[in-house]
Amino acid sequence: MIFELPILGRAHWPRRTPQPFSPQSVARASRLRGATVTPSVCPYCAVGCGQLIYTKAGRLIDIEGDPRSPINEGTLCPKGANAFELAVNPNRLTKVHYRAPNSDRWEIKDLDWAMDQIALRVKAAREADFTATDPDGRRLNSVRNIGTLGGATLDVEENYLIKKLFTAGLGVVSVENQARI
Amino acid sequence: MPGLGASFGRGAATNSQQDFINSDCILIMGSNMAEAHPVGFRWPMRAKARGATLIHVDPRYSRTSAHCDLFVGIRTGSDIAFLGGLIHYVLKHERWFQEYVLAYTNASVLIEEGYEDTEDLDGLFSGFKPEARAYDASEGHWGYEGSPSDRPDDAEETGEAAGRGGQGIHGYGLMGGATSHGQPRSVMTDAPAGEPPRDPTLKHPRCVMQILRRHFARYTPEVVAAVCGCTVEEFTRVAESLCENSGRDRTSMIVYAVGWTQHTTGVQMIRAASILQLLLGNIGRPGGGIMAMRGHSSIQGSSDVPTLYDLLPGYLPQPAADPGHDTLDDYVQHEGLPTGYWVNLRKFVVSLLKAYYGDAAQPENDFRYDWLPRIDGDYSQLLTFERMSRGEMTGYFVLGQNPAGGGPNAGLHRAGLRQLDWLVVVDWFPTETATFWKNDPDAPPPDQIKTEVFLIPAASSSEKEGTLTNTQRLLQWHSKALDPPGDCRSDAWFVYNLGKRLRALYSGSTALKDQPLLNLTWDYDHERPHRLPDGSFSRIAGEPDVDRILQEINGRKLDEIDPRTGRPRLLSGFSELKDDGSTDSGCWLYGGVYPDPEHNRAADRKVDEGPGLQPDWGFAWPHNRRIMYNRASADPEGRPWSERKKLIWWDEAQRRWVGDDEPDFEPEKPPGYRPAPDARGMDAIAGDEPFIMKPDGIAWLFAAGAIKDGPLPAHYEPVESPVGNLIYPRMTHSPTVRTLRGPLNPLAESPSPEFPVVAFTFRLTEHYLSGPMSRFNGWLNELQPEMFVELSPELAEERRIQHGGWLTVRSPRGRIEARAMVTRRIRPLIVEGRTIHQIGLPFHWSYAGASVGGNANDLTSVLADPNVSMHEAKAFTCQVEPGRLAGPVARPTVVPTAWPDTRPIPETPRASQPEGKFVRSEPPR
Amino acid sequence: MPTCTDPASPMNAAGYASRRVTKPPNWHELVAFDMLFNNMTTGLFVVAAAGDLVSRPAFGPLTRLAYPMALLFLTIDLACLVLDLGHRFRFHHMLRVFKPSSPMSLGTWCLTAYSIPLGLLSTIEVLEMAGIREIPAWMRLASITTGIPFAMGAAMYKGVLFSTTSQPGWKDSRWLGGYLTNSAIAIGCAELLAIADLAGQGPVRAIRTSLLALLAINLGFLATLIVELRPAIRTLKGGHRLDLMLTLGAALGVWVPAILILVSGTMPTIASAIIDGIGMVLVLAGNFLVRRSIVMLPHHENDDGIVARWDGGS
Amino acid sequence: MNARELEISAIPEPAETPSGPVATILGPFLPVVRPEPRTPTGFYTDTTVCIGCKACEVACKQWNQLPSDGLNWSGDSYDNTQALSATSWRHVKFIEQFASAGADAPSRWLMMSDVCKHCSAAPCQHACPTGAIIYNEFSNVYIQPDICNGCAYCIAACPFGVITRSDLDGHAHKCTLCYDRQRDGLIPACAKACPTASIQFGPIDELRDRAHRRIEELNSRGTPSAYLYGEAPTATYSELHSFYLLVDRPSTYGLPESPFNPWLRMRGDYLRSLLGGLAAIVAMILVWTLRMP
Repeated sequence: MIFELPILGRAHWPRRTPQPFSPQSVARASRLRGATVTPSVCPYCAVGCGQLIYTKAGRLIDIEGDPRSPINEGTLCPKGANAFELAVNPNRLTKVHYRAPNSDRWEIKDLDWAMDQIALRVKAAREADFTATDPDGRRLNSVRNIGTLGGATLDVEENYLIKKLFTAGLGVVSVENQARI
Repeated sequence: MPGLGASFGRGAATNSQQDFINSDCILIMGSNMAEAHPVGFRWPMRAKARGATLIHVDPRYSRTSAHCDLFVGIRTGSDIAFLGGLIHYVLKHERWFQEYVLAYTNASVLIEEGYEDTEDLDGLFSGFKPEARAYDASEGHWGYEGSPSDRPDDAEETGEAAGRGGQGIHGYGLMGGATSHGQPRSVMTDAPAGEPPRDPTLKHPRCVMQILRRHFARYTPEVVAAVCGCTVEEFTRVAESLCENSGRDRTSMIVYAVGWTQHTTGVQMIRAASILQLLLGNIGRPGGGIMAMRGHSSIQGSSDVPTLYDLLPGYLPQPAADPGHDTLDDYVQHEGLPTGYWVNLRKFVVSLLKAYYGDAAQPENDFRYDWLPRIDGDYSQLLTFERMSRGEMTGYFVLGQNPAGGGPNAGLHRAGLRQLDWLVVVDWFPTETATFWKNDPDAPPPDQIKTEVFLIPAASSSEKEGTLTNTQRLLQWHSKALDPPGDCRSDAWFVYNLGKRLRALYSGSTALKDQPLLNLTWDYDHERPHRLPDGSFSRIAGEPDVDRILQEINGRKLDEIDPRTGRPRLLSGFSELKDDGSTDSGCWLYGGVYPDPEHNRAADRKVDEGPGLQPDWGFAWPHNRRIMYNRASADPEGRPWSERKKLIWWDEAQRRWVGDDEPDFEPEKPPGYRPAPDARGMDAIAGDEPFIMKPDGIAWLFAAGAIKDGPLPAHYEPVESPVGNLIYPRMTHSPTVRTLRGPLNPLAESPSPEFPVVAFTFRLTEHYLSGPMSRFNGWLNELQPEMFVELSPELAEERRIQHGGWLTVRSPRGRIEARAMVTRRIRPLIVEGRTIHQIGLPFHWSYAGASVGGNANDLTSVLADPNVSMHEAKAFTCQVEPGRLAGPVARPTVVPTAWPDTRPIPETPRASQPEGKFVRSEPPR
Repeated sequence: MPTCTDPASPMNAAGYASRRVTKPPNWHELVAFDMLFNNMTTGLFVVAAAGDLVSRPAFGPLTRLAYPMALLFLTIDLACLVLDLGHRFRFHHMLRVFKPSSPMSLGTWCLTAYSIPLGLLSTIEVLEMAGIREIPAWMRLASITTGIPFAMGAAMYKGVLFSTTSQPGWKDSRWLGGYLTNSAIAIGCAELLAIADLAGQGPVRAIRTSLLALLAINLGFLATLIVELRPAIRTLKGGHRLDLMLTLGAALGVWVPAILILVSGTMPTIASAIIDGIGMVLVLAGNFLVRRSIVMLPHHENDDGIVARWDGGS
Repeated sequence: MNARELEISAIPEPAETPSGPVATILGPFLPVVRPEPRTPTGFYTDTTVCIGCKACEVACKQWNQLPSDGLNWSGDSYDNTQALSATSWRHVKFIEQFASAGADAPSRWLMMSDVCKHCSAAPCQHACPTGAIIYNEFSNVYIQPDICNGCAYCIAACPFGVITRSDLDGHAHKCTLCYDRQRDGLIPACAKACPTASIQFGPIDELRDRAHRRIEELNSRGTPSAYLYGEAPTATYSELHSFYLLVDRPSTYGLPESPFNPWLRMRGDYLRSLLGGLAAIVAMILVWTLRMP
């Protein structure tokens, strides 16, 4: 047992005496020991803060700023500090959700099924709308009844694939994202 | 960004965030940097600590204003008046940087006979076509004297040209600025004898400097105060700080964000800032320039490698259905520039077509240029949803965006979605867009909504690898830390595998229309099983090898095989590109990002001591230049303007440009170099012309035909404004703005007593955009748990609104309820002797998520500015009343959870577990 | 949410100045009962022990019952202490350190130490009542003498514990400890009187008179305490209710019993016994009221309606 | 260049501490090898550069995996956290000081990130009867979660209203100054996240020097009102290991104008307590001896 006697010290209050550490306090250490660290970039705004992602046994255990980054030097804003909760979140979807026409509920579907269905819908729509030339005989080669939206939150390579498949491949012209200027 | 593109040659932020620290004065306008970009704001704060002056000009006193030395409250949408005033001040008091302006801008260039200014035409420029609500720059004689358009025999195609302008086909991205009409881009500036006629004395009435002086003569401090609602003293203090902190020894920086762009005059606001910075000599120099603070992690990347309807990668215009774009030769002749860097246009296009169509693209078939779809109208988001709402769209893909919550006039967007046959949403959470049929309180019951919805769970950024291009053009690679859970997949996986399936569906087809798809190069499979950082193998099948995609974007020498990979050698930069089909490149602009199979420069994480430009951290386009146009950091003779502001300079001994940054200039072209009269391409750029993307190598104070709503910025009121235009009384709002009238998009164009209050939207630090990435997260929700509206005590008293109570905001488009945040940070303004009330609405809430509430974007309107089809969320009119709305209120659609995860951390002893996962060891008391 | 009194300045330029900085510990009735039973057991023991020392023959018959009762009260007190903990199964951690700097630590140790002689005495008395007489007298004497200082310590620490905090009222009441210890003895005396009445033997009159004296002294301490608490009470919303409670406590716990006991002195045994009994109950009730008022003081809202959120849990 | 974050993964985790009923009951009583004292560390919070972004709050919750407190809109400027609590160990305060329209007083919006003060002589530590609250080897005030039994005395003792008890596990919780991170040479999550270096962490002496330099700078640059709160001991209170640079009265920021350590009065109170008892006993015995036959 530890005795902590109040010997009068500086400014009249009990002075430090040997402290009653518990076994757990003695063993205390950060959970980052033995974790795998991966350099990353914050998914929120365009400042482009460097982040470090820590994983253990295939699970995300921590995301914090990369101290080496010349942009943020390890710091983050509340959203960047929250990046962990984007990936680890009970509200996050992990299955394909499908809503049939006029239905009032989601159905959980198989990913392959969904991909096939989507491909079929795209083909059908394209067949119906592909226009080689307009009434004045100007070349169009365009599909205008389908469109894609989004890209500013995606990776550069993903943007490249979208434009390549939809515009260069299928002839879809309405390919857009958040960026206006 | 045509504003910057037209002025300097490239549409992107000129400097880097770290470079704020070198600035002596920072003007933050149209940006709420401390709240929208808190970590970026650390650099202005550092500059402040070193003695720099921080100025914030904004309608609302925000967390940014709290840290600026000077805050000036102005009426939203009056920015051009304020900036015009600053330009007027600089010219009137002769505070402009003479040598810089003379050498590096087109101040001395003579403009065509016949050009008429807003001064002459009461707020209009010459060349206006009322029927098309568009300008014809050529007819308006906006060009340089002696340019083709100055020669009468070249004046064809103009009618159709105006038509195209009206249809809003942009091609703005081509970084010299937009083609404002159907004629070749060179038509405005291509002088027969190389150099256009100039008057170095700046006395000639038709020289740009004189036009500038006349144009901005009206923008006196008194007028500024009257229009903006600030005081003359406040204005002059801003002007003085900028002037005092510009010149040889000092530089000032201007920061903007969507506070400028989300206006029908946004492009011209940026133009005004460009003119001001050029006059003060702040472009291309450390601590100077114009920083565009952009909103999304890769919004710059998604413009460079665009998912935009009118752009091909590298800011090449999407071919339009015009004679000018008919064949590859037409296209190159039409869009290329004979002088300056754009002479290489053909190399860029051909290499792109090779990247797209591979071996199918051959010289004899024009590299399949004809396979590219042509645009015959405006297919931008707003116009597309407008068509959608009229039932003209069949299917739609939404990847990581939320138009039902974040789209301007979100009600119209949702109406559009209800008209679709099918919708595919790829996202992390059930967003407004994914659940519009279910959770939208304003929508009809689900059984009346036909839309079929596929909601594909997406991988989070930590669960995929790839490149993000940030606001300072910096490409940064993020590695994959772990596999996504369940059926979550990266968007790359989704697009790649959808492509594979479609190609399978079409395989064997001989139809001409299917050949582009079937010949598309579409092989990005991993060659070896994909390993995760912890050494385990990824369980995801069919994930594309993102490195291979980035290598294709970088570009390859197709006729040289790299022995190490057995694949074509990677290019070291865009200078290696050829127009004979021997190279491919998915985006010429990113050339050099992957110069070697072993070296992905976007993944570079090397840091040198000291602040510096850190050239080995990531890769900045173009070719890792951190400060663009940096040739201008030295004087015409190649010497630094001052020791304090040196960046690169001409080293006579080495016969090359040396310094801290990669020269944005031909490294061995001496300052004294002068082109031959008939010189073409880069040879036509003299050794003292820093803006190599411009045909004449100099920056444009006067935008000769590069912008659709005028060669110079002029103040127009927002489309919805309670006051008239005090500067050009005959022109209330921009004559070229496209208002998409319709039952779903009513407007209060003329000042109306029904909607007397000015409203603008803003961003909070604690939330992100329309909320998909924040309103499902407990730690952020608790910090800003409810929609509120900021209003002044005066307005609150007038409307009997209690602080903390409820109020409703009504615009012509819709009505929402919110809590009242009555605060002195919002002040009523006196304009035209009347009190104008402004309110601020955070735009983060809607009906899906753990925290739901009124959506500011149900109030905003769909408008399209003529250059980029940008809407106007930062200024619209509304009515404010106390109390709540009748009818159904949105309820949280997911259960707010206290902890993201309550399981203990694996492979971690109890003593090292986080302390916050309180374990209940007995029933609570 | 701060209500906007002046629409022109919703946000007070004085910022958080109107907020109470400290947070109340969320102690409630249990603690008030703990304070009472602490006094009941320690008081009864000290009084009984004093009696035994003054005259074993006179008080013996009473203390024989008193010690086991004191033990009972102690058990109830300890139960209150344990039940009031956030983590009851960790009460024994109190004995992990001996820490005189913490009144609570000191008090716990005193209670523990006090429980041993008390337990011993009670066993002795019970055994003797059961007819076993071989227990040597020195054992009782030793237990009594060792018990008294610890009982006193156990009675003394409670008030110091409250006055050695940063809570409004508590921190200003220099005589809180004095009052509690003092009233402990008074309570003990009242209890002994009741026992005497029940047992129908012992120096009843002497005890009655001493109780009167003790109540008189106690009144003085209580008055001082109320004066010390007043300023804090004034800042509270509904502070007058607390005031009322305290005055009521003073009346019930001191005045009325004093009068009753004066009266009962002049009455035949049975009647006086009943009145004494009522008097004792009132003493307890009054003292409980006072203790409850003291415990609840920092948990009342400030006058401006802003109460510091004390618990962030769940 | 500090890349401790990258080296950390190389260190092995310590062995698991014994568990089970016996260890739970006896563990706290077992003797342990106490860590050697290290250089005292703490926080220096420069409120003049706080941009009120609340990164500290989220970084703290993320690192310590603290639960969110639910959705309560306060209407109190941008402060929806309202108070430090068992589940919010950082609290960013907002003070809007704006003159009414017309009046020409300076307008400012003060922001401050509040946290446990880690007093060098901490009332909560004096109060704790179980030894759960200790000064760890960095001289930080640390509540040992495996020891605390939720008596709440520390809550009553704290003059800053920092500590509260959680309904979830009945323990008292507060800022640990990221004890676990410090053990591994990492700086606390909040200080690391803070984008503008408003929250600075380090050896307390260094921080004091830095703060003094900052004060001189501010005073010379026209902020004469800037001063340090809690960086030095007063007659009634010890120095704080988390001290602040303020520009307005402490009470404006919700801090006590002059904190008082209740322990200064403890011995006196014990004496008075004893007096109260003795007075009664003496009187009682006196009466008895007089009235006894």
